[in-house]
Amino acid sequence: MTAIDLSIRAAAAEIDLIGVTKSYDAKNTIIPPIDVTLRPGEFTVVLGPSGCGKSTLLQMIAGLERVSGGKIVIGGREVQDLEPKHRGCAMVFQNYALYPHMTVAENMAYSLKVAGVSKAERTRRVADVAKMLGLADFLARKPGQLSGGQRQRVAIGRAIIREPGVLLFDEPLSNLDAQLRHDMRVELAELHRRIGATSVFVTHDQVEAMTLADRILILNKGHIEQFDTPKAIYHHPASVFVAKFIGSPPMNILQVEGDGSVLRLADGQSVANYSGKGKFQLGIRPEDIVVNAGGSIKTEIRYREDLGSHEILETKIAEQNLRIAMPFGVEIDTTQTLSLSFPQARLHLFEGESGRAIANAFGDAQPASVKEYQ
Amino acid sequence: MTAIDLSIRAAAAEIDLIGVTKSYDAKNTIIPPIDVTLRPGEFTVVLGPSGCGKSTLLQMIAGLERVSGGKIVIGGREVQDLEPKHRGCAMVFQNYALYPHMTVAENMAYSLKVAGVSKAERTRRVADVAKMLGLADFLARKPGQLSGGQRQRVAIGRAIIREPGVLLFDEPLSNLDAQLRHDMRVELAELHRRIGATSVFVTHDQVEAMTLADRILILNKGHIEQFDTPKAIYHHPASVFVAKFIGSPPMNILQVEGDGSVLRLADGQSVANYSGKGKFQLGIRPEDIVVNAGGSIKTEIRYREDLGSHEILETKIAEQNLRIAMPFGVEIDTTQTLSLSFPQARLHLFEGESGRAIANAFGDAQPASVKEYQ
Amino acid sequence: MVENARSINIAASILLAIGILYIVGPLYLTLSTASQSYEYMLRNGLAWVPGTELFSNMRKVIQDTRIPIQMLNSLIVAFSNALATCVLSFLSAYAIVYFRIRWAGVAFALILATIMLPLDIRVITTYQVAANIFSPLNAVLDFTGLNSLIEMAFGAPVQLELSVLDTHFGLIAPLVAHGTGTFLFRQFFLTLPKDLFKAARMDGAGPIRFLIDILLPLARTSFASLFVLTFLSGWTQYLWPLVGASTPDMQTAVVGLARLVPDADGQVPDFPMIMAGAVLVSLVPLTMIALLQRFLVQGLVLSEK
Amino acid sequence: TDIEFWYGNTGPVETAIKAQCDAFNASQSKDRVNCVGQGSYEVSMQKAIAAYRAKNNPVLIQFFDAGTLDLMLSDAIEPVQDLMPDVKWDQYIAGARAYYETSGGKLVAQPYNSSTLLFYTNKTLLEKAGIMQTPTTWEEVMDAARKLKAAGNACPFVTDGDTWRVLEQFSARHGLPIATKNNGYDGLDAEYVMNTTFAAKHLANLVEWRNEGLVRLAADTKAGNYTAAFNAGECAMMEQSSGSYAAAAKAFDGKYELTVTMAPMYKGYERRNTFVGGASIYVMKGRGKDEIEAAKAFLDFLRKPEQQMFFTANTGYVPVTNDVLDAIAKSDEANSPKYATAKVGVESMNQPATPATRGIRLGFYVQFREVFMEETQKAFAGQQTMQVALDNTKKRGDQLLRRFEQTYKGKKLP
Amino acid sequence: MSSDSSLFSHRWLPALLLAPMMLLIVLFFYVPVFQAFYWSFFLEQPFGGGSEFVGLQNFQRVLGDPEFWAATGRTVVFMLTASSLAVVVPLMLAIAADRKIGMSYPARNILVWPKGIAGASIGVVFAFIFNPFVGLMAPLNALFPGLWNPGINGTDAFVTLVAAHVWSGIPFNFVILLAGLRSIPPTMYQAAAMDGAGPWRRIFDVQLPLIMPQLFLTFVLEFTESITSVFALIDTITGGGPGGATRLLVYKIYVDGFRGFDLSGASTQTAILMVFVLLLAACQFYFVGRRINYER
Ligand SMILES: Nc1ncnc2c1ncn2[C@@H]1O[C@H](COP(=O)(O)OP(=O)(O)OP(=O)(O)O)[C@@H](O)[C@H]1O
Ligand SMILES: Nc1ncnc2c1ncn2[C@@H]1O[C@H](COP(=O)(O)OP(=O)(O)OP(=O)(O)O)[C@@H](O)[C@H]1O
Ligand SMILES: O=P(O)(O)OC[C@H](O)CO
Ligand SMILES: [Mg+2]
Ligand SMILES: [Mg+2]
Repeated sequence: MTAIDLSIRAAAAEIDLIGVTKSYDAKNTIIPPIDVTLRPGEFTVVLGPSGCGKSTLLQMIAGLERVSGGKIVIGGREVQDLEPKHRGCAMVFQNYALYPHMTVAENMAYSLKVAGVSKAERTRRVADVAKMLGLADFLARKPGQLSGGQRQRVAIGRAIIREPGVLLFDEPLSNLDAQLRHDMRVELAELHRRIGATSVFVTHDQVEAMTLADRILILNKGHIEQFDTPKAIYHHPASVFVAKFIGSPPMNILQVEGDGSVLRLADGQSVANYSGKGKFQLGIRPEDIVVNAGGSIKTEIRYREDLGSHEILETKIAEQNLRIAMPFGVEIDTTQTLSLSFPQARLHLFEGESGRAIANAFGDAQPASVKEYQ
Repeated sequence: MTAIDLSIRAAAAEIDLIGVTKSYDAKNTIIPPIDVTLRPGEFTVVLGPSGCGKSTLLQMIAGLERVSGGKIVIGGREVQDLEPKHRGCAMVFQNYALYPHMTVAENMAYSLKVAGVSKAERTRRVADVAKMLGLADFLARKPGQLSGGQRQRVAIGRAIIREPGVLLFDEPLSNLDAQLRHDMRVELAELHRRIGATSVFVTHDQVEAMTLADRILILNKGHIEQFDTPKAIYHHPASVFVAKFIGSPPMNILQVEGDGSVLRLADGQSVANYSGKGKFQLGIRPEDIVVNAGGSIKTEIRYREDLGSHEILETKIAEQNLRIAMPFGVEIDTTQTLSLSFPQARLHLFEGESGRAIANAFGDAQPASVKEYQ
Repeated sequence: MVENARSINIAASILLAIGILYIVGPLYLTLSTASQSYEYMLRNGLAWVPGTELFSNMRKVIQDTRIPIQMLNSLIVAFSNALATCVLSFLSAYAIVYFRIRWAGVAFALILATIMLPLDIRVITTYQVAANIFSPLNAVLDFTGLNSLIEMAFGAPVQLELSVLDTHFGLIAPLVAHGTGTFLFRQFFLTLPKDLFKAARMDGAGPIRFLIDILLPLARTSFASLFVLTFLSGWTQYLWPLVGASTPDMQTAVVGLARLVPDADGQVPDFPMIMAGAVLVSLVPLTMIALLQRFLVQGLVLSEK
Repeated sequence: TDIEFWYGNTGPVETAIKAQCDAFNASQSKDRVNCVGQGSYEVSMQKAIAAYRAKNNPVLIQFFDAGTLDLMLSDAIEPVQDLMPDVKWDQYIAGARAYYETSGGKLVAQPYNSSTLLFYTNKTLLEKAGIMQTPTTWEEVMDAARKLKAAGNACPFVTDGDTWRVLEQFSARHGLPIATKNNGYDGLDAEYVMNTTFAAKHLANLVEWRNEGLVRLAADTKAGNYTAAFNAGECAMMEQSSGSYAAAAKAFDGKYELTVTMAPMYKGYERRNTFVGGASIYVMKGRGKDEIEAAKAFLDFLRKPEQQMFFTANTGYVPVTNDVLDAIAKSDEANSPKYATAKVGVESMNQPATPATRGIRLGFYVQFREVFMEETQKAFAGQQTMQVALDNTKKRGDQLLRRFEQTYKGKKLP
Repeated sequence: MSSDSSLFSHRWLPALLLAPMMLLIVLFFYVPVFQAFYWSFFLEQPFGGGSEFVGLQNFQRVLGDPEFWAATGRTVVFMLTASSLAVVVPLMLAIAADRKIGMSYPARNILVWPKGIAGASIGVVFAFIFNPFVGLMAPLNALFPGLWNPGINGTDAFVTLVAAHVWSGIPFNFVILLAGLRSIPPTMYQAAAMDGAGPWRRIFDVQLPLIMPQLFLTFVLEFTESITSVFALIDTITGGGPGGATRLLVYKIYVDGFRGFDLSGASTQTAILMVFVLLLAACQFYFVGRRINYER
């Protein structure tokens, strides 16, 4: 997109949520007071289980839902009582929400039209955005004549055409097939680099979260479980909730008991050295488990999932599920007992009850640079 | 599920499609004649881009769409002119298609009720299925009061409660979040093992295809690109189409020219030895590329995607995109030129025009058991 | 779908045939009677078989009665009624559904209550209002004692007078004061995806732009079908046009048609001519139905799929 | 001056009314009457009520016999005789005057389209059955009916059982009261007595005769309408308003011969006058002087003999002033079918009167007619005896009278 | 919209939008209705010559009048028979016309025609059709004389009225119900077909339950309609007879008020009718309306 009319193009803005709460009715509080600051130009991905309040959060920022309490500050202005159109946000809706009676071009140009942008300028901008999104051939079609993927791209085009200071995405890629999804992801990253709007992106998809985010905000029943860079979230999950939520397949969590020197499973096997006493939860990612003849932990394979690029072994130890990721081609005899070891550096320890992470329980958890197999 | 009424439970049946074609109107043929046999009890996953005819295929088997030509034989009976209810199939619809006016229990029991199964037996079976799908607490609710994931499970429950000879799934997991999706996948695999119906499963999801399928059927514009085991599809894709469709991120395809001894990129770099002459397409999976100082192929990193468990490097050689998958923690200097090598055994060669695979171009392509990094 | 639907399709065809017969039967009788002579009818009553007098009967209607002019009135009344009903219902449903107003429920209930008591029953009192649409205001002024204050101050009480009888407005307005349209539009608005509304707001559209750019185009078919249905009911209104207009030139065709039936019971009505009139008067609405038929079924779909 | 005149008739009568209005407007240039058809008497009256309350009523309004008392007590009308004392009101035949005059003998309305009940026979059919004399008594009528029936005529005598025909006109010509206080002329506290008079016997007879197949009701005829049934030759005899003559004559033309006489009596009863039917014109209050003057001019115009003759000739209604009757008698069309009913009609209305045959001055009388019809129809259908029906009618009728009395509490009959 | 927090929050605009409709409704509905209620507490002389406040006397009298209850009873019977038929017949036709068969296209057009025919002119035709001697029943009547005569027999007259009412009620209900049927997603049928339910069974298990909202709408409208709008048909076909057998409450009100100048009596009955209809509608909303709203 070239030659942008700066009167419409907005500068990336900081977003501050200060004690924002939301409840739809007297009984249920969807979002307890939260405080969070999204830096100007930052790309924040919001992750969380269905119904945890992600869309609600976005809609409050956009001005489509009122806050029940607290303040929202965008670019230094308190906006919680402003109309959506005065907040400088654009949004991609979970279900597209395209205008069925307008053509693709009209859909995308509508916000410009409302803003009074001249027809020539609108046409030019639509052409630019359409080219970028691969929609140039469909400009004259109505949404009903488009495939799901194309519709989603129109929805994105509609949001970005205004080059707003804040871009809000509500699961914008959820309805695309894998390939398209991948392409769009790359496209979005590119786009973000170019227009630099402060972006908030809701998704259920791990890969999207890891690849797009500057920081990931993990929501659980309306409160923030962790808000940090993808790396930190992946390698230093702040709680069992986060640990189990990130990674595919997710981190294995084992219930262990510390006797003051080692951590033991229910069947008595010792799995790690640790000086704490009492109940703990021990986490290890499937890809961090080392399968080697010398491993002290024994398990049996129940089931194998072959994913082409790697393989997932479903095993059980001490009545608890344990998944192991193996690069493809490592030949394993499914019938025989497997010996495993858990590299100390890759272990995560969480409190037994609260599930909060215990930092540096086994020293620095940064992964070693090379991983070896048996 | 215990004590199954065998009068209703059907034995897994073989499905033969013999010259089946489909066109909705005179102009467009959605499915050109296809012949395919699905073995009794086999779990077939159908993969293909949006609009390629997957749903149409399923609906023809189910009897919800007429065939335009050809025969469908299920369990030895020609069924193409039979009504859906006489074909012994059950189906999970892409959009659930639950009866909004019935409770979860009534939804699941409806087919039994139509079949005249006694009330007591119905209640018992519903309880069994609900327990298996984790729906026991929701039996009295209407679909409108369920979350997306719960709805999808009801849809599955409704299909399996009859224990039919043929189970058809039309993207049954597409609306679930990653975690639930994973759990349901395992559940479905388990279920299939238990009731052993011949199953046809449509999906866009790689992982589902790889993990669930006995064989994967890849459809492209209605014709079969390849029908083989997941392993074979992954490691011996029959065409560029298949190669690009399977794997996430998909296989890299490079346009090369053979001079009789080596294959060269447009910029003259040689990438492999091969005796053929002319235009070819060379494929290599991102995870098969070896990054080492000694590699002869040079490239520069444009972009990194950190996925936690591994990392994707986006690079370009000879103006063509090349993605490289790196296990996490391998430290790479992004600023400097990367040296790569393509292990000959991991290369795939395709004809330049048609994109058909050239078998054993570089000897047996079975991957070696260990992969080494620099 | 591959299924044996023969039995139900045959049953459905038979049912529809019976239904069509049921509908068309009386219409056929109308037409066959319209094509007989008065003398034939005097001896035989209405006719089961068509005769040859249709056009001469119609000519009689056209030449001897004001029905042709009155059809123009009918057209004005039916058309304006339909248009006003559609527009006003649309606006009020819009206000009720899309604005945060505390009294939206009350407003809706007030509007909905009107479908409970038809104009036919309140025609006497409605006439009184139409004879002077300021009479409620006058009554309020009298009742509250404001008028005596005014009288003291200005020497005379306020007694405004404006009769809408014998005006097109007077014929139309009481028909428009009806809640079915608002009810239908409200139901329709409620089925529109909420996100469409939100998307428009994100795009910066205010209430008026949303109304014009988004809602109106989407409601096009609902609009059309409501238009047809109110047009038809406006066209066939009898009692109010009879009461609300006095001069033949203001009355509607249906009223004119009823005038053909003599009141003195010594006379046998000229049914052929009346039926010919009925045929004539029904031509416009039937054409309307034929032309807009597809909207009738599409537009009212209460929930969009 | 422009004035409005509201009328309720439709069909040919309306055409004639309009012609008169046009003639009036053409006859002079001072006043213009705008004649507005309201479609029916009821609508016309309802609109007049509302319009009067809203103070934009017309100056002239036509209304039918049964509503006389309502208007008389309304305070909304100016008796014509007060307005135009100089008119020779005694030109109106007594039978017509009595219905519309106050106790003091003042006409409140100017009779307009007047009718009375007559007896219609299909002479051709009667002769075919061997009846050469038109029957004049009910006994003869039934004899004739039996003969007709024997001759294979399925419908000897037809009636619709309408209150006006079977009760009011029957009671009048037999000198029977319908209610006490001389049918209400002497006070609002009248009570119905028609269930105790000979009328009750006659009505019971009708039921029996119907069961015997001598009398048919409108619903028993093919035409579904008793006039049409008579006109088509389906039925041989009927009692019907004089207004029916024109249509019957037209329908019979060349096919049957029509005879019209006074309605039949029971043997042993002295014939009294029949009531005037139809409607009259009232002058309403609340309009300016000049409008009243214009109204007077129009009423004068309508009274003119040639206008009355025109109206009679075109509608079948009966002229009710002596000068017009004379004029007809003197004209060369005296025997034209146009005036056929005038002579016999007026003769019927001019029979000797009794205090009970002046007219009907009973409140909510229109509702009473409905009640009467409802109850007697049940008797015809065999759901109750005629006597029970009439007793019920009396009971319900008295309730109406009492409520009327209460509504007009403090008002006196003028 | 379930949550109101995302709505426009203007103050005067919604009032402005509602104003025209509200003005008309107040002027031409509420003022007249109020007037009628007002009169029901008075004995009102038609020309306004005087009116006496009588408190609840009018109500006492009307409620104590067996005729009023008889008319009410007839109204209820009519409501139950005619309006049920006026929904069920269009329902069956709509289900038939929803199928892809040759007949359905002409049917969708023709079945709407009655809406364009004035009630007054069609009444005569129905009277003729049901004439005992020349109408449809004539052959039967010839065999069994007196079997059918709507002019004499109240039940027969009632049946005639019902037939005419159903005839004129078909279009609106047909249109609404057909629209409802057409909005059922095709996969619903497919799912039921997979579950083994054939087209007949689907009518009861899928189609009817899913058009409950439309069915409800038509029932509510039809119930009030049948009570209030049969006026034109009664007036032209039976005139309330024979023996008052077809004198429904509306017609009685019309006759009392319009012909008998009994403003107070008619107003009182109007008031009672209005309360009755409102109660009925409220009951329908309360007992039925709540149950049929499920999300698709
Ligand atoms: N209008 C509403 N009224 C009442 N509750 C609501 C409303 N909208 C949402 N909720 C509730 O608020 C919670 C949060 O909803 P929200 O849509 O924000 O979830 P989400 O995180 O976006 O979920 P998903 O991933 O499924 O889109 C849910 O429990 C939902 O039931
Ligand atoms: N009823 C129909 N009439 C005409 N064309 C149709 C019809 N149904 C489907 N098609 C066309 O047939 C093709 C195959 O449709 P189908 O639904 O089988 O695709 P699919 O592979 O299931 O796609 P998706 O992954 O998007 O569900 C599409 O191009 C579609 O446009
Ligand atoms: O039919 P008409 O006009 O003669 O009048 C008959 C009676 O007066 C009706 O009340
Ligand atoms: Mg959401
Ligand atoms: Mg599909």
